[in-house]
Amino acid sequence: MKSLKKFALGMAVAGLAATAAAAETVKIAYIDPLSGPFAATGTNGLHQYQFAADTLVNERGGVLDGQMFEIVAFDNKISPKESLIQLQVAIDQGIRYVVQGNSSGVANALTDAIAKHNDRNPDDRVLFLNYSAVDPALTNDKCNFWHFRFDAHADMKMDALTDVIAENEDIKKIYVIGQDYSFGKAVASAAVRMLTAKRPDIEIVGNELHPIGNVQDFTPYARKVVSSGADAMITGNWGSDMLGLGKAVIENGFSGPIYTYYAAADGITAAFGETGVGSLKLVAEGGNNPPSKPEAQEYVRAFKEKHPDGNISQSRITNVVQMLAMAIDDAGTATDVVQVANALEGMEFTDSLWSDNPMVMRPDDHQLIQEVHIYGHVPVEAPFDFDNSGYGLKYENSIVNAGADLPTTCEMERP
Amino acid sequence: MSLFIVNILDGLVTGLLLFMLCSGLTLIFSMMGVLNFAHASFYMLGAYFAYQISMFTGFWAGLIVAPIIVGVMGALIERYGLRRVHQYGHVPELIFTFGLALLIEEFVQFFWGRQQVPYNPPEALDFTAFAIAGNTFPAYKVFMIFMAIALFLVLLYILTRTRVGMTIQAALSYPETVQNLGHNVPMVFMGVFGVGTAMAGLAGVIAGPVMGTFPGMAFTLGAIVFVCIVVGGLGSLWGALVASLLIGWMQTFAASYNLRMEDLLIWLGFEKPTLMWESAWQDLWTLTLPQVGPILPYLFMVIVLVVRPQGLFGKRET
Amino acid sequence: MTAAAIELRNLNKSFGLAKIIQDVNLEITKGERHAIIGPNGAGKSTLFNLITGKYAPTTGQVLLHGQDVSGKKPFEINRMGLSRSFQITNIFHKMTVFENVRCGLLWSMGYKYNFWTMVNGQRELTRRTDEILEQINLTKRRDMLAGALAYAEQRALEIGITIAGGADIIMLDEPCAGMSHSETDLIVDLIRKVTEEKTLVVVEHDMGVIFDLADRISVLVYGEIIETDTPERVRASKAVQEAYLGTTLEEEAS
Amino acid sequence: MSTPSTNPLTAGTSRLVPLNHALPWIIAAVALFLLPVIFDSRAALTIMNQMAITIVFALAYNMLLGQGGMLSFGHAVYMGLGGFFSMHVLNWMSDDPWLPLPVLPIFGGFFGLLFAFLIGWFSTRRAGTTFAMISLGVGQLVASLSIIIVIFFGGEEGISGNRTDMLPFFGWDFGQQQEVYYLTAVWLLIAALGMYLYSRTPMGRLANAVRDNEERAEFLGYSQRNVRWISFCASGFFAGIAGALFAINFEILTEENLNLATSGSILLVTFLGGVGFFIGPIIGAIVFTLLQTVLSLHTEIWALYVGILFVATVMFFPFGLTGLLALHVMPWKLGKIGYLVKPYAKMAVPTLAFILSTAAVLEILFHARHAGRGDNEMTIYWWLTFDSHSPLPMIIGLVIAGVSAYALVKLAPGLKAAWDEATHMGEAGK
Repeated sequence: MKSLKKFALGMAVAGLAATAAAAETVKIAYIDPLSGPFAATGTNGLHQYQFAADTLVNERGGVLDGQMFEIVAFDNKISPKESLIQLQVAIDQGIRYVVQGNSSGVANALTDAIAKHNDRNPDDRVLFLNYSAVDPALTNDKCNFWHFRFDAHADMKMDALTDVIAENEDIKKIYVIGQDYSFGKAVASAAVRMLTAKRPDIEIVGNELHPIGNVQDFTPYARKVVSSGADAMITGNWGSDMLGLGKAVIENGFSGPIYTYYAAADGITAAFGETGVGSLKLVAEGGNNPPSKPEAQEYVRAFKEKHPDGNISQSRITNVVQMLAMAIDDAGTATDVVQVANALEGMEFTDSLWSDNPMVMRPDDHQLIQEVHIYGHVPVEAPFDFDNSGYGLKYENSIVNAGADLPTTCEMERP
Repeated sequence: MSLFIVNILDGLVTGLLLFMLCSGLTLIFSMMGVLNFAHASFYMLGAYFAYQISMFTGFWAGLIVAPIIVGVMGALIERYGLRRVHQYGHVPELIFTFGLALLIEEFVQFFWGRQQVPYNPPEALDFTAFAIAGNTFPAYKVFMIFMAIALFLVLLYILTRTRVGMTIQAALSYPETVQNLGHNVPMVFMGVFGVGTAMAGLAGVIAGPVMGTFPGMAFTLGAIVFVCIVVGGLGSLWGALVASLLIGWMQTFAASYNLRMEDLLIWLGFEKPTLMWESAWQDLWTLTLPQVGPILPYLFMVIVLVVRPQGLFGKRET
Repeated sequence: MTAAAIELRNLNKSFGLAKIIQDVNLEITKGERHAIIGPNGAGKSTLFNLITGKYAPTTGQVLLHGQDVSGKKPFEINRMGLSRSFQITNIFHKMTVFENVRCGLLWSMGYKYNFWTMVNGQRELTRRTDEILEQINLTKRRDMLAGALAYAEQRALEIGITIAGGADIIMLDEPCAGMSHSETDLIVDLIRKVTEEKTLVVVEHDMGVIFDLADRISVLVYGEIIETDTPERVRASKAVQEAYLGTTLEEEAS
Repeated sequence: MSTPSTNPLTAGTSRLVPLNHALPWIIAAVALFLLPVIFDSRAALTIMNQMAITIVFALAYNMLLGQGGMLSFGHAVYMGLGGFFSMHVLNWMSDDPWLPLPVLPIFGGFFGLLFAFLIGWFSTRRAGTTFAMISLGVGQLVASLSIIIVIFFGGEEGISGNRTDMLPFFGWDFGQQQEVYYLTAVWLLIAALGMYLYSRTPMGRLANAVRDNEERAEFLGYSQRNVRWISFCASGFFAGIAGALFAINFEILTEENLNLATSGSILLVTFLGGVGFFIGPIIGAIVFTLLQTVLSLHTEIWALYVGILFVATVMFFPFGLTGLLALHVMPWKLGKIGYLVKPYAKMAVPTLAFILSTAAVLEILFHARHAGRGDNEMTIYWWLTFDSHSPLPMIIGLVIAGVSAYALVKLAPGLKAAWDEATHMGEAGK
């Protein structure tokens, strides 16, 4: 009966639900889109995780007494439903760490489900390491003890962005445009709020939302931006909405800076090419291109050697991997996630690759406080360019401890 | 006013592009009774083939060759796929084209990946044709307008001046007469399907550089094309033209003018809630026209179908 | 006196400019077997469709038992006790013969849009269905798919479905079309059997059938009734002969 | 007009059912009860729950497509709205619950029914293309509105709730997957039985009649529109139940539950299984869920395989996988199923070889095009490891595919002959 059970189990979940995690590896579930329209971003992220785990942890002897990191990929097809199914599969495999980043919708579903799961199943709790979903609510109203965010959230980035805009006396009029969903709205309201506070003289000449993923031709929007006489534009768009909007605006004669969150990599840099130079700005954490430290340059070279079509576009991934390794070592266990979470909470970390400024995992809301940069879209020599296009991102401004003074509404409940 | 004229032109580009797809779809539907769900997928294939060809020979060769490849593919799919399914009835046919659309999307991702590919307008057309009060109009869009009109004229000529065209036209109005085409019915079907898909392919070649060439391009456009031919009236070429232009302008103008529900509600005498974010009607109050722009065609279609199931210009119901 | 089963008053129907039915007046009394004849394209089917509610009249009225039904939907007219068959076999191809007939019985037995009783468990329904199957000699084919029946059997089934609901007015559109002589005889017997004490309106090309069945005959030519009378008188009528021989065709065509 | 709001469980069961009709249901109930004993992992339970929900939804969809002949491109609306409303009911009750969780699907069903009633009012007036296009338009409208009306739909993040907030049910608070599984399984049985029994009521039969010949049905006293409308409402009711089950299982509802992709995939599921059979959608849902959740763990191009399978099904087996199985009923009844064993056994090896080698060729192509440089080594079928960039594996794959295809073509007449033999007799005159 026992063997039949094993066999049947193996058949049902085809080999994956089988044996419990082997003791010598620490498995990390990577739950992100590997098929469908966002697979490019997901696949590239997976490669970055695998490379970071191999280079930064496993080649240096692993964690504890030589346990290796293993990144296990789960395709969530960017669907909340599929993410939750894959989460269960991951937990069954004895995985205790989940990383996810693409789509705040999925992150919301996951953090909610993980909190409930940990509540209901105290024996196999799970940590959620969010490396990219920037909805402010995740570390504010919806925060919980099991969730850690390694990216600066939308408001923090906007704080940095508006600091830079405030110093630019040439900007008198600004157009804010974004996708019609929570992130787009969060960006717009933060932009208006912070600009009014920092530069009351700037006129917001446009503040609008367009349907997400459903606009075939951005020309009418571009016409409005151009005729509004705006000196600069702010958008939180990503994917084909970013590309379509940016190209249409530039092609129709807009020459001011376009401040963005996501106008790089995954084909976008290549598609903008020369047109984007001088216009596109991007706010993000991470290193310069080429990075200042030789080991970071070496890291990028080695990655591009392995994944010639990939990009090191999310340098925070190395932070996730390194900080998790540190926390496991500090806690002395990889299986008791409460101890690991306690070690992560308040951890100060100095990155060996991209930045010299220490970052800290704020205990109040599990939000990483770090340096944020405003980048410009410019020609960059290989292999530090994106999409092998000869273009990439370079520092224009840096803001240390960006958004550290933004309050949080998080009321953390600890186990 | 000048912005209005620019919007008219922009809407015309969108509308004509839609019509390039609708005309082929209408031909196929009228002749064969098949609503080809995969029609926009052939549009996507056109763009991708043209991109691939343009990497070797430049844009212009792709303009000629890509639609031909797409047309041949379409004809082969008709011959070896659709014809087989035809015997089971119309619903399986529709479902077949639905599956085909899924398959083509997967196929495109398989070969070209999931990212947008850098398919760009030719250098020769990369300049500003004219500007109206600071609003530039790219030469490539002028080219698009001329291509669409040229295609329409060629189609019109074939339909009204050639023998095969007149037969097809007869079949447009009287589907039962298709049976009287003689022993060549299968050939005519294959030909019409091939030409229809080639036209979609041509639209893809032309639109790819402007609208972006990525695996999702078929999905976003496909449903709108359906809306056009249903609104225009199934089987009516003129209806398809009118509906395409209407929807092109509808989308352009909806995106261009920030009409706000707030203004309308105040005008109607409602009082604006002081604490908007606690009002149950917040989403209604903050609604703007651009937000609902893309769903207007669907709303339009539902209303047209409820009021006039045969469409604006349609003569027959299905 | 009781109202006529069917009464047509100044009935007109045009499709665009073409006037298909012109000023038709007709009374069919209860229990009568009435036939409508006429050359091809005379508008017989259109007249049928006007009476049964498939088309709405352009002008004029259709009265059923004295009640105006013009513009009513077919199902409403059916519920008033009128049932029809079709020139082209019109049955439920993917259902069994038994189910076909049963569908005809459902409304009249008061099931309406019932979705809470198991239809197979209804003994009375099954009994009456089997009874009708017996009448139309299809008991042996009870569980076959209707689409798989032979043509003549499908025609019989068509009549079976039509009469199943117990309507007191039965309208048959060319019930014998496309049948051999022996088959026609069987069908005519069948029709006579199942329409006893009912009002029957039949369109038919086969004159033998008409004169055999009908009490009265109306002759429809180019949308107008040129004669309504007993079979003997119609046979003798000059106008009818002319219409059928086509001598006055040119005049009528204008 | 009356609407199917009675509890489907009690529908028509007052009559004694013959054992041979009840037997499949008893087997199904026992199997559903025993399944979690065999598959006890959390993932297996989640996948089985997902399957059960898809089955209910697909069966509801087939009430339209298979039984009523209505092709809908927007049926996710009714499941989704049922789910959203159930979630709101759950949240509304969470502070002061007065009902246990297992009654929640009734609310889902009710709201699915309500919206089917409202939308059906205008969409069921016509069948065919008009109906299909209205369903597409309404589907797109509702999906887009769900992004715009944040206060109800929660935007793209959706709305979530906690199922353990409702009253405990005989000591179960439904925190554990297994408890949720039994809740889902019971509702699956109730819903499936309800839909089965519905198909055997006068309305169920009339849905078929209108599908086959709407004109004829009109002349039998039935308004085709009302028949379609009622079928549509019934389908909406059961889709709403599926939506509530979704809410219970995943505790979150998002735009995904309403959009065209979901509507399209349920069409795919139903057709794959076979629209002409009651169990068709059940088989379709099981196969599709396994493909989606299990195949996607093993290959990135799973959707390509699903697409190929779907198109091949439409082309070669328009009656779906169930239709394929049903073909064997006749030889079985004739006691001639044995005739088929030998040709099947002969075909088995080349078929398997053809499928595996074709998939291998696709995988090699995909790996060669998309894997990282230096990452030339690939493994297929768990033990075959080779260099995807060298031509040899590709050639081997192509050769095996070619040879097996040739063998299949050669063996086909033998199979056909065996078929003729096996189905001969008994079916006189056909």
